[in-house]
Amino acid sequence: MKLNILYFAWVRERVGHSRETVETDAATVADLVVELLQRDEGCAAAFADMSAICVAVDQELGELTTHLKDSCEVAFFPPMTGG
Amino acid sequence: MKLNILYFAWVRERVGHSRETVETDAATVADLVVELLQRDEGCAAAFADMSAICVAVDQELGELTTHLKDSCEVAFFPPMTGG
Amino acid sequence: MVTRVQEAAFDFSVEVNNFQAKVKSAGALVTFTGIVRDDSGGLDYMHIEHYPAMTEAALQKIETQAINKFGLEDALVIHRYGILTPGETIMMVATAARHRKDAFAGADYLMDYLKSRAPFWKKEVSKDHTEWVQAKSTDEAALAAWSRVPKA
Amino acid sequence: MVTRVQEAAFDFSVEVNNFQAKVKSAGALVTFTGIVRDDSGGLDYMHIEHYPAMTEAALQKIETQAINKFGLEDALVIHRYGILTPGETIMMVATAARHRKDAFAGADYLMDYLKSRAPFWKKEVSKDHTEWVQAKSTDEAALAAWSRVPKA
Repeated sequence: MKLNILYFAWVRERVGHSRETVETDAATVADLVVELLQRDEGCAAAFADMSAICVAVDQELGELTTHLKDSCEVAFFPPMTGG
Repeated sequence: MKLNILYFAWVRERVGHSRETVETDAATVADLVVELLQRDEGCAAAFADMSAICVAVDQELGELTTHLKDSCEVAFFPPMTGG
Repeated sequence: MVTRVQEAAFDFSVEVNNFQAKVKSAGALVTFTGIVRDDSGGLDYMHIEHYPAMTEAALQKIETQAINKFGLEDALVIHRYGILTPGETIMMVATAARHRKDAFAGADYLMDYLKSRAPFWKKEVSKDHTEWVQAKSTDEAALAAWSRVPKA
Repeated sequence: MVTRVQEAAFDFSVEVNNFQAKVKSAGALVTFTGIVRDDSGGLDYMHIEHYPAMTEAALQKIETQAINKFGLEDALVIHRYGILTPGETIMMVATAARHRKDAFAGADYLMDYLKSRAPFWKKEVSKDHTEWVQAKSTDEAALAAWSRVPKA
């Protein structure tokens, strides 16, 4: 299936780009992170400490265990600092 | 000695005027209230429940036990409702 | 630090702009505005009486306490008296602080003290009814609670 | 209820006037303004990034929660993104309620949630240094505390 992945703030800076479409069989966010971690150094640096990263699936905050489905939008970012 | 007395809000309405100068030997606020209570019906109504009344002596909040001195300004009023 | 007691209406926008222009190192600015409310739908006006010789000093004392307690960069209090109709602005406070929580706490503290320690009295006048606004027992309780808040 | 996410500066005065004009039954109006602070004296600008597809919905959700929890008459949130220099206004909230304590609590609650649940990220850029503003552990603690506050 295809996923749209977005990166924000320092996660984006480490990964090296702000969005991409990937072809994957990852069933959960955790599966996807494992795939990304192995891809290159930038991704490895971005996802080295998952406790420092938040995820949203289709614009709703999720967890490592959140399930993914075809064409969904997955966003990775540091804890938000609004206000 | 002479005292300047001010009345505010419903205390003023019951006493019937907003300020007066009185000649008195009252040593404390309590002494002065006893004198005023006996003066007329308006004062009696105003000071019937001293727990509902506040006093300031020379613009500082006081108590029934606060001492009075010549020419000081004594103000009686209900609890404040600023803001 | 600005404290004003006046009968005339004031322009909230102008006051806030002037206030903000003076506080260069603040990251947080909180304002409170009190407005005459017409709960019954029959209020003609509110008459606010005050104790001129005492009011300004009382406001300054309260403002200084708030600035010291919460380390505020600055604070502003404007309070009106006289006749005010529903929808009119009675008073405002503004606080500026480096951090958000201090600005909020400072404004909240100012309001609690203005409520019970600033010599104003409000009378609500309707066609067939006149009533002095009464202080609530919770007003004094609110002041007591601040003594349990540690200094900034 | 108004929620706006924009790059352009906004006029606080105009926003508050429009907000106040719509809330006829409110007796209390609280505003918060967040301003870019330059603690080190060397900040060139702050770059605020956000997640466009998510931001507006997140702000609306937070605003609705605040209105319901504190029985607010109305609430307003405006948040900017892009490049902001020291002294510029980042964002504002306004709350209107019949009573003072609800207006204060509503604004405080909005700010706590915007801080940790609105998808914005701030980068501080100085001549020789660039740094992402980090969330604090106290931010999450602040949210947890609101769950202990009873509904209005």
